[in-house]
Amino acid sequence: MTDTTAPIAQKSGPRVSGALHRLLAFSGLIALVVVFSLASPNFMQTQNVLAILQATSVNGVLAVAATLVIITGGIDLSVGTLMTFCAVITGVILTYWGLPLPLGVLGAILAGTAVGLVSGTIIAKLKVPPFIATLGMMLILKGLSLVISGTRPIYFNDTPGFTQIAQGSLVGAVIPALPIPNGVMILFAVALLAAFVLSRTALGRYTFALGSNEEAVRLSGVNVDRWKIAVYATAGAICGVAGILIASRLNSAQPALGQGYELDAIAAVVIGGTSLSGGRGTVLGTLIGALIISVLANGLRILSVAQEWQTVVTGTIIILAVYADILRRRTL
Amino acid sequence: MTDTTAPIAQKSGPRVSGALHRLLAFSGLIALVVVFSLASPNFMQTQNVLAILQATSVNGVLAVAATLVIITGGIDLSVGTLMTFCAVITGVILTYWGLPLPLGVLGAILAGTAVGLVSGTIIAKLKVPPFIATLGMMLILKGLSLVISGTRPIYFNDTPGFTQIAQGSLVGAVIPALPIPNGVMILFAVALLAAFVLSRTALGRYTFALGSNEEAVRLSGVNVDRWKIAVYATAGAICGVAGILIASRLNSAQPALGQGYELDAIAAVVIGGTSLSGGRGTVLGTLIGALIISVLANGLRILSVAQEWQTVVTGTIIILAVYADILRRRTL
Amino acid sequence: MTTPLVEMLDIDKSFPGVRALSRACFELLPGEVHALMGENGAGKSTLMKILSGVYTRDGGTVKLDGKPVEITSPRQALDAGISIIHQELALMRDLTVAQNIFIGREPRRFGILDEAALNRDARAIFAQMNLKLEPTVRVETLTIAKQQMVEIAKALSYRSRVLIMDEPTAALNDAEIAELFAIINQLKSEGVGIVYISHKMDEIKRISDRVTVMRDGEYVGTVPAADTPIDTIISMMVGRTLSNETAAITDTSRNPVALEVRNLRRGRDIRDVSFELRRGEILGFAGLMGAGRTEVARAIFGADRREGGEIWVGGKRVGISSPQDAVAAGIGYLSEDRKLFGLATGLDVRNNIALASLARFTRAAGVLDDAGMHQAAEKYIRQLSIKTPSDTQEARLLSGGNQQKVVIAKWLLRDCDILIFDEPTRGIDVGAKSEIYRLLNQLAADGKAIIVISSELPEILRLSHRIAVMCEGRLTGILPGGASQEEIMRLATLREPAMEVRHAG
Amino acid sequence: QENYDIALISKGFQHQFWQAVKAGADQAAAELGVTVTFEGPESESQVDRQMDMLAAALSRGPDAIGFAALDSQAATPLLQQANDAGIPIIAFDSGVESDIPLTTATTDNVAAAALAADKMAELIGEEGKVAVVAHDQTSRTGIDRVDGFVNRIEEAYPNIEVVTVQYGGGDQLQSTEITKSILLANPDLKGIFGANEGSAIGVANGKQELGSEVVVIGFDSGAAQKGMVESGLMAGAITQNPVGIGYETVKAAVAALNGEELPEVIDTGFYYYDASNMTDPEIAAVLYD
Ligand SMILES: Nc1ncnc2c1ncn2[C@@H]1O[C@H](COP(=O)(O)OP(=O)(O)OP(=O)(O)O)[C@@H](O)[C@H]1O
Ligand SMILES: Nc1ncnc2c1ncn2[C@@H]1O[C@H](COP(=O)(O)OP(=O)(O)OP(=O)(O)O)[C@@H](O)[C@H]1O
Ligand SMILES: [Mg+2]
Ligand SMILES: [Mg+2]
Repeated sequence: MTDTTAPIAQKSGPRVSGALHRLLAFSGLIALVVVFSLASPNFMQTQNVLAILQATSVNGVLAVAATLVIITGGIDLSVGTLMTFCAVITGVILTYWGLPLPLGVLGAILAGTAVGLVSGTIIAKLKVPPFIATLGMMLILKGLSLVISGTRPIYFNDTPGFTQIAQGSLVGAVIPALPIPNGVMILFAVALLAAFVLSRTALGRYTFALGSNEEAVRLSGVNVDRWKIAVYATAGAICGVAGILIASRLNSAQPALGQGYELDAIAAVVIGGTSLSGGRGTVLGTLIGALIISVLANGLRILSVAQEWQTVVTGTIIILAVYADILRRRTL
Repeated sequence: MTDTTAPIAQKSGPRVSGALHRLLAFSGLIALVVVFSLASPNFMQTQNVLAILQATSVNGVLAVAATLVIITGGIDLSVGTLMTFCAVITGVILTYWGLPLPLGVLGAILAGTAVGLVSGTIIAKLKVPPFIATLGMMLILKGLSLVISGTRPIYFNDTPGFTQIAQGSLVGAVIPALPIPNGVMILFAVALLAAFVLSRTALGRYTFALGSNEEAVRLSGVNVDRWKIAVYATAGAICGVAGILIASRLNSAQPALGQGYELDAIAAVVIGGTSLSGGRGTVLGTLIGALIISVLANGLRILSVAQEWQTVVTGTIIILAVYADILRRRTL
Repeated sequence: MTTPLVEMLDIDKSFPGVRALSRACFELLPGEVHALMGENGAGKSTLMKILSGVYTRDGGTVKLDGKPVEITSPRQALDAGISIIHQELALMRDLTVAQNIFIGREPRRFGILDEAALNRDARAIFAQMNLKLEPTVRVETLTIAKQQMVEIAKALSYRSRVLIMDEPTAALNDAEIAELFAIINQLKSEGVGIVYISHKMDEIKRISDRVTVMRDGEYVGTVPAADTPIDTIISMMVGRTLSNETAAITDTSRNPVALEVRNLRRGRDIRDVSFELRRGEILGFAGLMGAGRTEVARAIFGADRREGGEIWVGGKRVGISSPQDAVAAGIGYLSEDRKLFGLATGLDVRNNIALASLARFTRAAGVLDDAGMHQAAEKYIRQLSIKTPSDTQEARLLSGGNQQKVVIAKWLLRDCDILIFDEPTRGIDVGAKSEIYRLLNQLAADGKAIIVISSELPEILRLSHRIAVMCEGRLTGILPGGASQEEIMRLATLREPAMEVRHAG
Repeated sequence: QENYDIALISKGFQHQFWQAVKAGADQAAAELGVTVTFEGPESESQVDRQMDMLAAALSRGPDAIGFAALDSQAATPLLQQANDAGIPIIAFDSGVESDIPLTTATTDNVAAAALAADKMAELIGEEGKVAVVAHDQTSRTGIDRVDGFVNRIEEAYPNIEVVTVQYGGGDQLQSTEITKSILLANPDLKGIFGANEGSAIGVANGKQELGSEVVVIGFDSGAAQKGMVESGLMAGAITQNPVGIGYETVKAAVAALNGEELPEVIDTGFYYYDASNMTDPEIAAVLYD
């Protein structure tokens, strides 16, 4: 951060930017890692670290999608079932229709984009609150996934190489000591791309501006509706990527899965320091938030903590993480 | 979330109060009932009407709790798992400890109130956004219910008469032709009480005032934090009632149930015309919203509509109901 | 000598980036109407918010009846007998009038709200104020003036010993003001001390006993109202005698027409407004609060819907149905409320300046040219002397005047031919104000067409080449620059539909 | 013969196991010329939703009802109501603790899981550590299968230790992550039992992603699981006969409507299958896709 000493009297301490919070969340992550490493020798094994990363990949991608929407001041409850819907679309394209792999991938991303366009339009044009529009969309997609798939999983056995999308390791092929699964690399790629869009493109700039003061953006002559729809469409496309990821990991499109995933995604976003009231947030924070969730889950399992307590701990950490963020802002 | 450019004076046309919308939602309900009655002769049978009412009771009570919170401009994602938590507490009191029935009922309501106090305090004092505070609380309660119950259902076989709380019919004992289950009467009682609290007590007045302009309430010398906590505590107490209801219906406290129920409750509230941005809402509307949901579910089942399509229809109706409300406000 | 009701000594108060009060003093006697005067941002509201428990002071002493007190919440202030009518309306729009008035003090019977008593009490207060208002209507359906009356009724209902009125008449008409003054005189005779804040000089003379003047958060002095000439008070406020210097009015009547508005209509807000604006011209819009000037500007800009009327830009009719269309047609609008409508407070200075021009900085694949934006921002930071450590400073951390400059820079960068400035100097200090005047004159000299909406007559008089006056949604006249205040006020209160156009020279 | 209307209320809907039950029911319906509807809640924890479904089915006035109780106590009043209305009830999948149902078409889950324990013991040489990944901590099938497996190990195989039982809600992805954590926490683990289809697939997935050699025994069938057994990723699995359950339920309902006598229990059986016997006609008949 650049020099922030304003000429006007800044009596209450030096200003610290979002960097500190990212550090806070980051130090939370470090703290968890340290605790778990000390508690179990198995925790820091390469394989377990890779397992944690792989476990982060799907939720991480969904959380990146949710980040975009939340920065505009909206919310997207449909990310989980949209992911499933896209997976099913891929299944239809590859297995039912027998088309080549790239078309399946494209199909999932297009399907996600199309659904995002619809949600965005309902929100921007019909002025239905995001909570309701995406809640309704969540249910619609859940039903449609079952309808389209005929309520049974669609397997990708006829598409050799499909499982390699998430489970293979291009990195491992080059550096055998570092077999990072492709799924993880895809998460990083999506995150990098989203971070680039947020910080370097007009879409990103409007995403922040909408969350900061939508009316001011409108009165600046900007076509607010169009950009809002674009944000939901982008988030939808990212959910399409998540759909491919989960389908590849499970070698199947599981039509019944997905509901409930939205809460994990939103939790990752919020733990990562993105404000639910919009206008601020970072993809890096979201990644850290998603990692905190997976590290917690993995660590508590490695320590064989009873499952019922895992939930309690997770709930508590979510509240504490947000409270820490609030405290920080108040004391600044 | 609402349009902030609306000019101050509403000069255009006569003002119509919430009555019209209640009528709108109500006519939606009537429309559904008419359609289903025509489609199936079984729909309007006394037994089925009672089944619909019974199916509304638990979600209806939860929705009343959510209504209070939403009118303040907040949200409560924990209503479902709090209900379960309270049911488990009743189970512990009645079955594990063998205490008398009234203590079990009291225990559930007190537990609900206590949890509401905690959520309210986290929101009012620590300024954690309601979404996060109640999301965290949802997870915590989900885990605690499993912990306390030992992850198995607690049955009430040793408490004779426990099932009568929801399943018996005092009305039926007096008027045999009208065997309305007690559960339904309890829903009506809770709704009446909540409507009374909202319209006739200071708590209700501040509930609306907080959702309308929290800062103005603060400037009027009102202890905003205290009343906000009181609203969450009241909502918690109502969830306690829902806990007793569901336990009595199932003759058991099912510790794994509850997550996901919050969305149904919020949907009922919103379909009933209560604004998610706070300040306005009615318990009557919520009841109608909850009835619409049960009538839809029951009617689609009576018509033997495939289950996957039921979800799609429900999602669509939620979006349409809210859109109708928005259209109405815009044209007024 | 009576003990003062209130004594405030050496009060200090700072907000991040702003020193609002510095050793400010104030004293209020029982049965006195004490006017508190000063320019925008002088610290009047802040001082009174400290007295009424909204803010806590950083330093100094507050005494009630000669005894030091700590007032840390609105509740405590009310309990101590201090009530306040806030400058910004603080009403719960979803509640009824009566419910608003008695919020926190609802009459109860057996713990149950006594709605009948509530409405009865409200009605009694309205009767006392000679106000026709139904206690059971919802506040959001009321006009701003009625809402202001509700605020007044609410403050009166506390029956406090100290009543603070922060610009209570800003939205009222003459009859309502007369009623208010009658009530004030009544309260005065009952020994209530009243703090009266207003920018209307005539009111000060009519109602107040003493005047305390503040400047830049500091105490300047206290003088008896009756014996002190207005000019003296003004010079105490601004720190010098204001020379009524106005730039020589250039004749722009032969310049090409930049904007023509024909028969603009919307219900009772905008009633058949037509006017022309020429290049190089500054057209001032005068009128009382609620006259509909903002409505006209927003309708031209496409921010609100309109029911009829044509807009011609540069001789061509343009269809404007959204701000986007207006900006495309070369019209920029600086809103009267920069916090609500002007500034994306979470974004930095650079992005706020570029907000209306992002398309220009968008390269292939939607990538933004941040270097170009940086250069543009730096240019305006220099040109408008915006005080900011860098163009990456968050806009919300700037002082009000500098925020306003950022919004102005946004429209300069967009390079619109027609600029509508709605209350451009609201909340801006004297120095910044004259900088903005200089800038507006410069823009006009460069051939831009400018509309300035202002509630401050001196500002209108100083800037305008011509002056359009509005009353109740109608354009009641267009006067040449340099017209007298009396003439403007006559048109501003001209209620019958008549249009007068007097040509200059 | 009349066109009877038979309502089946099951414990689930989207899961392949229940879809196979539905397929069996549909098959019987077609053969016997009756109409069948099939419904079930989202998850096996939603006991009250199942009650609402049962109530709606009762209102429809079907000729017979097939019911797989999530919690038999909770359903008693509604079953009583059906009984009073003269609607015959056939229980399926797991028993209803009540004498109202005329018969029960079921699998003995405890015994089935015990068989899985025996096979596991055999495959790992009767000693070492094993783990269980199950679908649900509170549902009847979840409890029975975990208990059946764990108790059998404790009784019969003193040298085998069940190190942990974890629950993944039957969600393949979550079960995968759980399995990986278990494997990484217990490098010397010999075997894992996945207690339903989703859990079993998740376990096999986790094994594959880590390249582990652990012995996996699954439960139920389905295309994915069959493929895993074929390829040896999964040593074998227990299968119930869901198609048979659905078929027998409808058949029993029609028999009851025709006034025929019914046995108390129709055991539809369970089998252990592995790569060697999958194609046996007897086994192939009970496996579903
Ligand atoms: N909450 C706040 N945060 C930051 N700065 C503030 C805040 N409130 C007031 N200020 C600043 O404090 C100074 C004094 O403001 P104040 O509202 O007291 O002025 P005023 O004399 O009432 O002006 P006006 O005549 O416009 O009402 C101004 O510079 C203003 O920008
Ligand atoms: N919905 C609203 N709620 C609260 N205040 C409002 C609302 N709409 C407008 N106002 C404020 O009420 C005042 C009256 O505005 P209006 O647009 O009616 O008149 P005007 O001719 O623009 O007068 P002025 O420019 O003096 O405010 C303005 O200060 C405006 O900001
Ligand atoms: Mg002020
Ligand atoms: Mg205005």
